[in-house]
Amino acid sequence: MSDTDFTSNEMMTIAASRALKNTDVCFVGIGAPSAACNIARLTHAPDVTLIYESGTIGTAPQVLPLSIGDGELCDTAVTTVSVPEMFRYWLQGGRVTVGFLGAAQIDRFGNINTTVIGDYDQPKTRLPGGGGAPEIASSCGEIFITLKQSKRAMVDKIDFYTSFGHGEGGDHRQRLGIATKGPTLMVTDLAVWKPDPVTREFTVVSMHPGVTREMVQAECGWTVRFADKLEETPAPTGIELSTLRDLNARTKAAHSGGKTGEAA
Amino acid sequence: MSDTDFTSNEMMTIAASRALKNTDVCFVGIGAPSAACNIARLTHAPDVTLIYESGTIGTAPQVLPLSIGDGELCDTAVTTVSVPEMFRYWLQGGRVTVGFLGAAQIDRFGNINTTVIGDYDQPKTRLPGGGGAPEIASSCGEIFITLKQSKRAMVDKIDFYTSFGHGEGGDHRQRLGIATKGPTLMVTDLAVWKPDPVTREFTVVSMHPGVTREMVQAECGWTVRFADKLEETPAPTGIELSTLRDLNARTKAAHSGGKTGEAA
Amino acid sequence: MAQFMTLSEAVAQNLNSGDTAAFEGFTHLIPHASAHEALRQGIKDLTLVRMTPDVVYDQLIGMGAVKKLIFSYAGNPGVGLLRRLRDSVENGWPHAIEIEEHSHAAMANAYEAGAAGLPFAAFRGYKGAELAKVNPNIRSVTCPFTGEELAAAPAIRPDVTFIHAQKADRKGNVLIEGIVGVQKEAVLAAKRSVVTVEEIVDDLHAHPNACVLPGWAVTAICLVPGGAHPSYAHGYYSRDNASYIAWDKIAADRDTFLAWMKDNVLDARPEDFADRIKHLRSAA
Amino acid sequence: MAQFMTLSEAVAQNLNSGDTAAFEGFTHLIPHASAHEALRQGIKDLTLVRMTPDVVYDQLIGMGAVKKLIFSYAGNPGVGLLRRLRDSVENGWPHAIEIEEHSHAAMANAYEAGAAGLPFAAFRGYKGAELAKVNPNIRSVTCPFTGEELAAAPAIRPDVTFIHAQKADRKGNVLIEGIVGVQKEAVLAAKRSVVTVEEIVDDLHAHPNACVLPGWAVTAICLVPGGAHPSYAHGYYSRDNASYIAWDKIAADRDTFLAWMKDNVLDARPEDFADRIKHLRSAA
Repeated sequence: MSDTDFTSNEMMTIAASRALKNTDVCFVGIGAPSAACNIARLTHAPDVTLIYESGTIGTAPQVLPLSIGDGELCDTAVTTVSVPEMFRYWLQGGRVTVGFLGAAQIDRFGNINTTVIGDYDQPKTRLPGGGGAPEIASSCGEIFITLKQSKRAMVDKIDFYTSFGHGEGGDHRQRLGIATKGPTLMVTDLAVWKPDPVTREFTVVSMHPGVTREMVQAECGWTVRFADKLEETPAPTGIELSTLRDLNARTKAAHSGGKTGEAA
Repeated sequence: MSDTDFTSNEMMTIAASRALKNTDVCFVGIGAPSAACNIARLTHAPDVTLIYESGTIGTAPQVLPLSIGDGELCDTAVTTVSVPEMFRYWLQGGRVTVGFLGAAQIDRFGNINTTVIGDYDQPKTRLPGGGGAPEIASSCGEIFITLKQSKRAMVDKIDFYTSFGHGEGGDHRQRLGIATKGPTLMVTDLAVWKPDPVTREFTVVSMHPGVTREMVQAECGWTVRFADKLEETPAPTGIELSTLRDLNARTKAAHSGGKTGEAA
Repeated sequence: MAQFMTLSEAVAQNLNSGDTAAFEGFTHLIPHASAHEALRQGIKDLTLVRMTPDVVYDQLIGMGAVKKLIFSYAGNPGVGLLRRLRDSVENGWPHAIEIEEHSHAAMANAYEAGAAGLPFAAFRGYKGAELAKVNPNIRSVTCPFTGEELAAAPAIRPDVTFIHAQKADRKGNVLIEGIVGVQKEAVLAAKRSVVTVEEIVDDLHAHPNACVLPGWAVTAICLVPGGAHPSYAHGYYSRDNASYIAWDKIAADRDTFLAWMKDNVLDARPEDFADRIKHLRSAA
Repeated sequence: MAQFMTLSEAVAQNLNSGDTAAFEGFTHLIPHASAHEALRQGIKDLTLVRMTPDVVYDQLIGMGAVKKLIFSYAGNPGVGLLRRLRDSVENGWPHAIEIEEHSHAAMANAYEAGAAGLPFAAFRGYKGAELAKVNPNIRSVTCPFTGEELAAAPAIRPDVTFIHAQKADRKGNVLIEGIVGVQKEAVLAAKRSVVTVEEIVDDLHAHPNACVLPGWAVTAICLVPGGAHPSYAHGYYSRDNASYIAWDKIAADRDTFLAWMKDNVLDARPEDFADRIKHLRSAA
């Protein structure tokens, strides 16, 4: 397998996975974050602690869960606690170093909307809602975000503040009495973004191999800021790619098991 | 064994045990209450639910525990929960029908002191303190009290309100916003007492076999009220007595096990 | 004290039109059979509570049984949005439902407060989040020691909670294992509770600190093997992911939805759940 | 991340004179060995926290290591009063200690709030009880929904918590079984934690919902078999009731007490605990 033979989705997942350290305690959102966190665990961070809001602590699934409460998460966990305990002792208790979130809609300051498109009372699209995100965003030491870029997802102004990033930027978090760092990293299918140290606007610090500034801007609803020293994201290594593909293959095989339901 | 061949302590425990129903959920204080509650379970109320504040729910010990957390309580329990859960979900949750308390010092309205004799800051005797009693007294559906009579224990005015009974009597509980019944029964080694429906002063409703009014008054620090219709407490039955004596014998044998400690 | 009865009896005795009801389960042990029975009995005007309303709440909403939904995350886990919920909120079909929306932390704390007999829960939450602007049941309370302002949510106190559990013993003590979610809290917070179980056994053989509901804290117990399908019962059968994926298509069209509900719910029985999980049974 | 070390190292690294420390255990699993090591290391001026200070706190108080005691029930369970505590409070020997007294409900809630990262706990308590008059740390808070006034206690946040547990695995995950008390909360509420264990194993073989502290939530783990004596370790050895009864006599006289402490604590070592429980080992 050639080092350049990878999709932008694979690059996104692998770049996101690299941000987790072996010592991190990570609250894992479903979807893209789940894949990234487990690739970290299966490659450079074997002892990373993964927590899902279903109550599973220190879980090590062999396949990616379809939901945040698949049995696999419990079977492989150090322990499984009740959901109230999860949110009280473990999240609010300040024990989680990284919250890893996806986003339906996001702005340049890392504020996220997963509640509604349009007006709250008369929505154009009713999205699932915040779930754990509002308190993940404020209680975790820092927040990593991963999503596939599009002008629909990356917008100038989000329709609803489901979870707070850097608000209007600058010291907005501190002004609201939030002591944690908030979004410190965003990994898309095209680039790696970090907040400007002063304005807190997400800034592209690294583009994935083959990606241009124009490509990043074309899939973003605000005028993109690029760092002065713009780097190229290291391409996936052979091990990273094979680990991801093996995980995806195992996952696909597992989830297509069972006949298509006669009764959902 | 003759029906009249029993001690006043045995009579007290057995009379107290009769107050518990098979359907009761009882929060058990250590000492005299523990014996009474287990005799109830071993005689007429086999399905009574006994709860100890150590977290053991539905326990059925073969011997009386020396502490409220002996291993026997856990071994025989339906489940054992954490102490915060015990006080939050089970006691404060309003699920306990009867709280069974002892008392170092008690007044005619069922207010109990287990905190200090003398001044709080300069006590003559520092007692153990309230433990679970303050909230047992307010959260349980009703309170049963059992203690051996003495002028030191049954006083005109207690030195400290560790747990609230009927306060100054009458509707004092309601005035404090306490919705539960409070003390509805007191069983001593001499008599059975119930609160007057209006004043809430504890009134002797039944004297144990062989006990006179003078004997009750001689071991009580306030002027005792007797009910108009004063009954005689039925003597222990053979089964009640043998059950209690067997339990005490098993308990004594169990607790004298282990050599006297070289290191406490 | 728990009474053993059929699911039909338990729903008839414990769920009334107009009730506030929680059919709880956090991905695991979702009480599908109970909700289906409620639909068969024509229960209406429910205020439904659940942290994670998913397929089964989509069904209740689509069938017009729901007046109001109190929730924190409404989605088909790992698949997408809830199309019947969307149709109600966005288009008013079959009617518009009222929404009371919280975060997971708020709901989990509110169930906990309900179980603890408290009127409200305090937690550090909603900082900078906009839900507090659209939900008047999000308030605040000030710490009397530090002066910190915390978020407050009213305790959840359902009229009745339905859960599914692995097993009960013959005294009605119930064992829940694995991902236990908020089920214990949801039962203890409710006035009445109905527990469907995979099996009834002589002895739970439970770990001393396992999640056990004593029989006297439960209203009704019904033997309904497979009653959590298409969610799962740890140690009994696995999650029917294919059914969750299939639901997205079924729910996409009103007529397809109604036809499916007639065949699989209205014309079905609690006993049918046992067949639905046969192919999903664990090796264990 | 939990570090494995000797108890002597763990106390030296985690307990300082002047600290607020909890040696928790609710009758079961009381960390006697840790408290004895603290005495051998000459730690002073401690603010001790515990719901049920018993024999081991009597020892710490009698040896003059304690400045303040925060508690809810101070007794020798099933035996009587604590004579060293009484001598301090009533007679100022070896010095008077400061007392902050709560109810069990308040302490349990305050540990829970500490574990949950909250500044205070709200509960329905102290109604008509006099402690609220003598303890300024008992305050109130008003429900923002119902207007009900509830009691409030400040969260307990010890500098360090010591507990004893059944076992740890080689990654430092700790299993507590049986009467679990407030130990999990006391560890999570503290800045640092030291756990003595009966054994270190390859696999905890724990039930999925057992009371487990992940290794990364613990500071230090020390292998001290018998370290809970004369309390007990469920599954390992039973409670040495005779020692609790004997303590009443030992503590009754200052000289007898001091001589006993020299022989059994100051001149002893953590390894001595293993001998003390040999005759109490369970058949299992």
